Amino acid sequence: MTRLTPSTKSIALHVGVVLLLLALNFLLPEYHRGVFARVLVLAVFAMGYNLAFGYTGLLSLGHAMFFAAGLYGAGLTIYHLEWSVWPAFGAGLAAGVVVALAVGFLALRTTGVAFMIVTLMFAQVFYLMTLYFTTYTRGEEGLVLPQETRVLGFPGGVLDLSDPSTRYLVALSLFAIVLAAILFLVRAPYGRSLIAIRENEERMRMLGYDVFANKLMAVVLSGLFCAASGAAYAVLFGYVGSGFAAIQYSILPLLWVLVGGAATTLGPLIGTLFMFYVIDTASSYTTAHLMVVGLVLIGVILFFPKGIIGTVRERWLPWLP
Amino acid sequence: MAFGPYFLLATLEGLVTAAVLSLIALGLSLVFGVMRVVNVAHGEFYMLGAVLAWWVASLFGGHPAIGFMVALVLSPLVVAAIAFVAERLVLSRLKYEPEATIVATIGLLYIIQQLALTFYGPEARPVEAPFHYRMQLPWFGYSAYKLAVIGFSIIMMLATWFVLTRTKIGLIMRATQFDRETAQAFGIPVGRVYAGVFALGAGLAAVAAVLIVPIQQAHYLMGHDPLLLSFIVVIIGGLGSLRGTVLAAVLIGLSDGIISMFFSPTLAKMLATLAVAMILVFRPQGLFGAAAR
Amino acid sequence: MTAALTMENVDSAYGHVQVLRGFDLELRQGEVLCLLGRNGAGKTTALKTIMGLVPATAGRILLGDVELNRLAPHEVPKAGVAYVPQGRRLFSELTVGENIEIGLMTRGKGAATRDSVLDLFPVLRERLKQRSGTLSGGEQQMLAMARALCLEPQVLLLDEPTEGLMPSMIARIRETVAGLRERGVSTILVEQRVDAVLPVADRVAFIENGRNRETVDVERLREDPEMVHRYVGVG
Amino acid sequence: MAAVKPLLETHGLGRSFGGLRAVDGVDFSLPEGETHAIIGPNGAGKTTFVSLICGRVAPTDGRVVFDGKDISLMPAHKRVRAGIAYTFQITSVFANLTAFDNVALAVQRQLIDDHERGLSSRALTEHGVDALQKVGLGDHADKVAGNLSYGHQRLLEVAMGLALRPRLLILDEPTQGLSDSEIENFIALVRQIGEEATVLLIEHNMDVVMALAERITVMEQGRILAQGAPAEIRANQAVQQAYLGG
Repeated sequence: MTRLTPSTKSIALHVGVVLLLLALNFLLPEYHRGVFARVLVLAVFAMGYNLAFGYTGLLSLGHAMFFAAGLYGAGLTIYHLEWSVWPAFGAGLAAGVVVALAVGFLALRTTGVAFMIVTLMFAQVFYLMTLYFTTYTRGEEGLVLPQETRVLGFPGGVLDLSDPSTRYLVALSLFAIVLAAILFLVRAPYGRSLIAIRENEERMRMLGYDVFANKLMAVVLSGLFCAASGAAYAVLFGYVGSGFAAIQYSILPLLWVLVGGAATTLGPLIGTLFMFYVIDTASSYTTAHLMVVGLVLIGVILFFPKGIIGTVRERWLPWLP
Repeated sequence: MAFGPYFLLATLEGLVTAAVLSLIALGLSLVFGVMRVVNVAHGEFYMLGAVLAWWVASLFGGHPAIGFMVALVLSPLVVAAIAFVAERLVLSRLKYEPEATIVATIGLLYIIQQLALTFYGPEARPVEAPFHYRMQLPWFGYSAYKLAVIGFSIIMMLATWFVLTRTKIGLIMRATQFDRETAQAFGIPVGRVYAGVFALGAGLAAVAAVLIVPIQQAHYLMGHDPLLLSFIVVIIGGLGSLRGTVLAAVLIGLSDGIISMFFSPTLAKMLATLAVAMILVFRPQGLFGAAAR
Repeated sequence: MTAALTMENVDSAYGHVQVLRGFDLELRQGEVLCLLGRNGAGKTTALKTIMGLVPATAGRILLGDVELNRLAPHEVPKAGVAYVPQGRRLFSELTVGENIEIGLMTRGKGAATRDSVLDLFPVLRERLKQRSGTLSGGEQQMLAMARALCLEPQVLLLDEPTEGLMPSMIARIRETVAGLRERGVSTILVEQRVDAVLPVADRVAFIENGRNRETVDVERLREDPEMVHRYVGVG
Repeated sequence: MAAVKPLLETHGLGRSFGGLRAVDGVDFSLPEGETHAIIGPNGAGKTTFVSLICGRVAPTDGRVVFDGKDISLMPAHKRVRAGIAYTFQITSVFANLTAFDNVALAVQRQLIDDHERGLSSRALTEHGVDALQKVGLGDHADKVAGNLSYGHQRLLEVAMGLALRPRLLILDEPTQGLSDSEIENFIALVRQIGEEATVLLIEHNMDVVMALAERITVMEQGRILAQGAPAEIRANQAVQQAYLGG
């Protein structure tokens, strides 16, 4: 038998992870299947965030606005315009791309700390907008999408997205598509360019790269993935509220990615899953789940700055993408 | 009432906001100026100051002024001590790397908030003002305590300015700010200076909080808005500039009071935040700040 | 003669980049030792390594019995080593008086020291309230030296003190260095140009590629100018 | 003597920082194919001068002409694509990437512009390995750049410059921090590069300069003090003064 190359190994691993998740649909008890469905959708959010933060080195504190753009893009068109799920999902993606393009174009003129604060503020503006236009969004209280609107039409029939098994499989499909896209992206020359920009912008400029254009592309792609997560969340779980645009939802993907491992393809999933269960477990002993978030943030940044998968990669499996 | 009195009332309220905001923003600005650290947990130190003030004041019976005065001394000291420990245990180990410190202070924010929720609870509680005298103006009566807050803030500000420019400690802080390496070459223990500055910044926020609790109640979520506002103040005033910070605080405090008379507060916040983001994008040195050194 | 300061087989590095490689140096009591070498040879790094500003990764640095490489960077000046960095590095937003004040604080010196230092540079006395960044180049160099002398150091490290100065000012600086030698201060002087060295130095160490190639008496240099060419010249 | 068309010219090129004239009205011309060294004391404006050429710093006055075209207003990344490669004074390889990925970054950029070949993974590997072999790092392709020795990192830096297939390669103090034996190898490498490309070299080590340069420019206080063949420079009195003082 010939030795497996790193590239076949990593593709095999990713296919394996998706197959395992598929199997879990039939193995997991009802409650945990629900948690996993939610984790899969939010892991897409984390993967989108990871593209900007992990791979390109853009520490944004405003990614909630991209998630919320997808959420509201899909939710409002379904609720007010009575669009069906496919075009509404498309509207969510479009909203995410437009917001990412505008914010990226402005915020990327700054770097470092200024970039963090600028993205934080743009996201705050977006959040306040969801409160200001209460007539359409119902603010904090939010909109509940009626069950009959949450059906996915196919040439051969329809899928009821509120059915737990369907919901899980749709969430997994989205996750698998985005995972494949990210895996392809980071192994392609473009991914290498992004990592290099993170490492040393000036050097990249002197290798002939238009750094701004490359970073803008990264923000737009990141925004697209986050919006996909948001739009999927709206149609799968049927709730759209301004809480998802608040600052916590900019911090959470950062936390998930840091815990799982920045600039790793599987880190976002692992981090999201881990934090969901940590908070879940902690909640059964204490109500202090914010404390857990805080302690994990500090602990990770102090002792495991590379996160779970990052540490595994460093110690044992250097071929992990 | 005619427009004039309304305007005067709005101005007075604006000045109270500005006074408290200057103190909070001054703390944030000091920490950023000397250490180049963006302290996202700053609002929580403010909240902690308020909660501790309520707790201290509730221990004392008798005249409300006694509890208040003790709180005014004790609460900032405790908050400063907590900040000092956090700096030594966490920030210093991160070597003040900007992104890591932001993440760590976000963590700190959650921890402090949760501690307050757990031990203090979700209720909003007032602290009684040390005195209740109302000044009778020609059109309306106005709380003398609020005027005292303005006065005390000015005193605190002058005291900070005095410490910074006229004392040895201030000199050491400024030297560290301008050139960390050369400061070390002259025997200045930069690490300890940083911890001190971080504690001082948190202490100033706590002083502001003690002053505000007789006007607004203490609540575990009260740190959010001041954090955002003091960010805005520091950015408009120019990062790390003392004079700019005070000017910007007055501007924001006054306009906040006056604008919210005419616009919805949400819209006002929205536009202000957007404006500040644009300032950071197109004029990162702030409106009053000099060009980057 | 006893040594005021010795460096034994010192390595030091900025991150990945090793600059000093097995660096040896002996500064004798009361002498002016000049480090001569091209850009990037490691002269400035040698001074920064003594100050602890660049960590020594191997070897020892001794000031008398005190092992400087074991001290925290801020303790080195307290042990009696004063440093005048390249480009002066004044606290330029602070006044002349405040810069001097910081020098006095380092080792807890008082008004007597301050007066004797200001006697050396009377022009500074007239400008105590002026912001130091607004001084002329020569005055800034004097202030940088005055600030260092406020430590009453046993060992003084001077990094290119004559860089960018007018000839008259260069002469002043040299006089000062010579005057300090009379008072028993041992000085390490970094220079790139020989003409700046010959009038003041007792010995010269040629630094190349992170090593001290050889240390010679300044007379030897006068007799054998070819030696200079080998290490710093264009030939 | 046949007139060789200059590859690079500067006309009255200048740059001020605050009140300081770092580069002061420099007229400079570099014929295609030459290996040229710029020397001068600290603070003479050498790095600023080449930074103006490669676009890292914008000029306050004057023009830069490359291959007959005025590139004074062209952003740095476009100048690189026009054929000017710059290797940094302080080593700046991508420490967390492998040696191969480092050169691949340069190769892929170059291949995107090379429409005949296009960006195929075969061409990418071929060119990348080729560039590494040229500098003698062929065996280190899979090593993480940050774990290479400092000397090898400098070589990698040069390999990245070569992979851009530049017409003009600017080397800013390439031997700084190298050991003596590494410097020997380096001289051989640059000599080899000089057969294909025009090389502009800032260097303090005179052994290196004398071994490599066909012509030398001496800068002092932002201006050109002297220019000529190595022997002329060595004999030049003004240059001696600038270096040794007088």
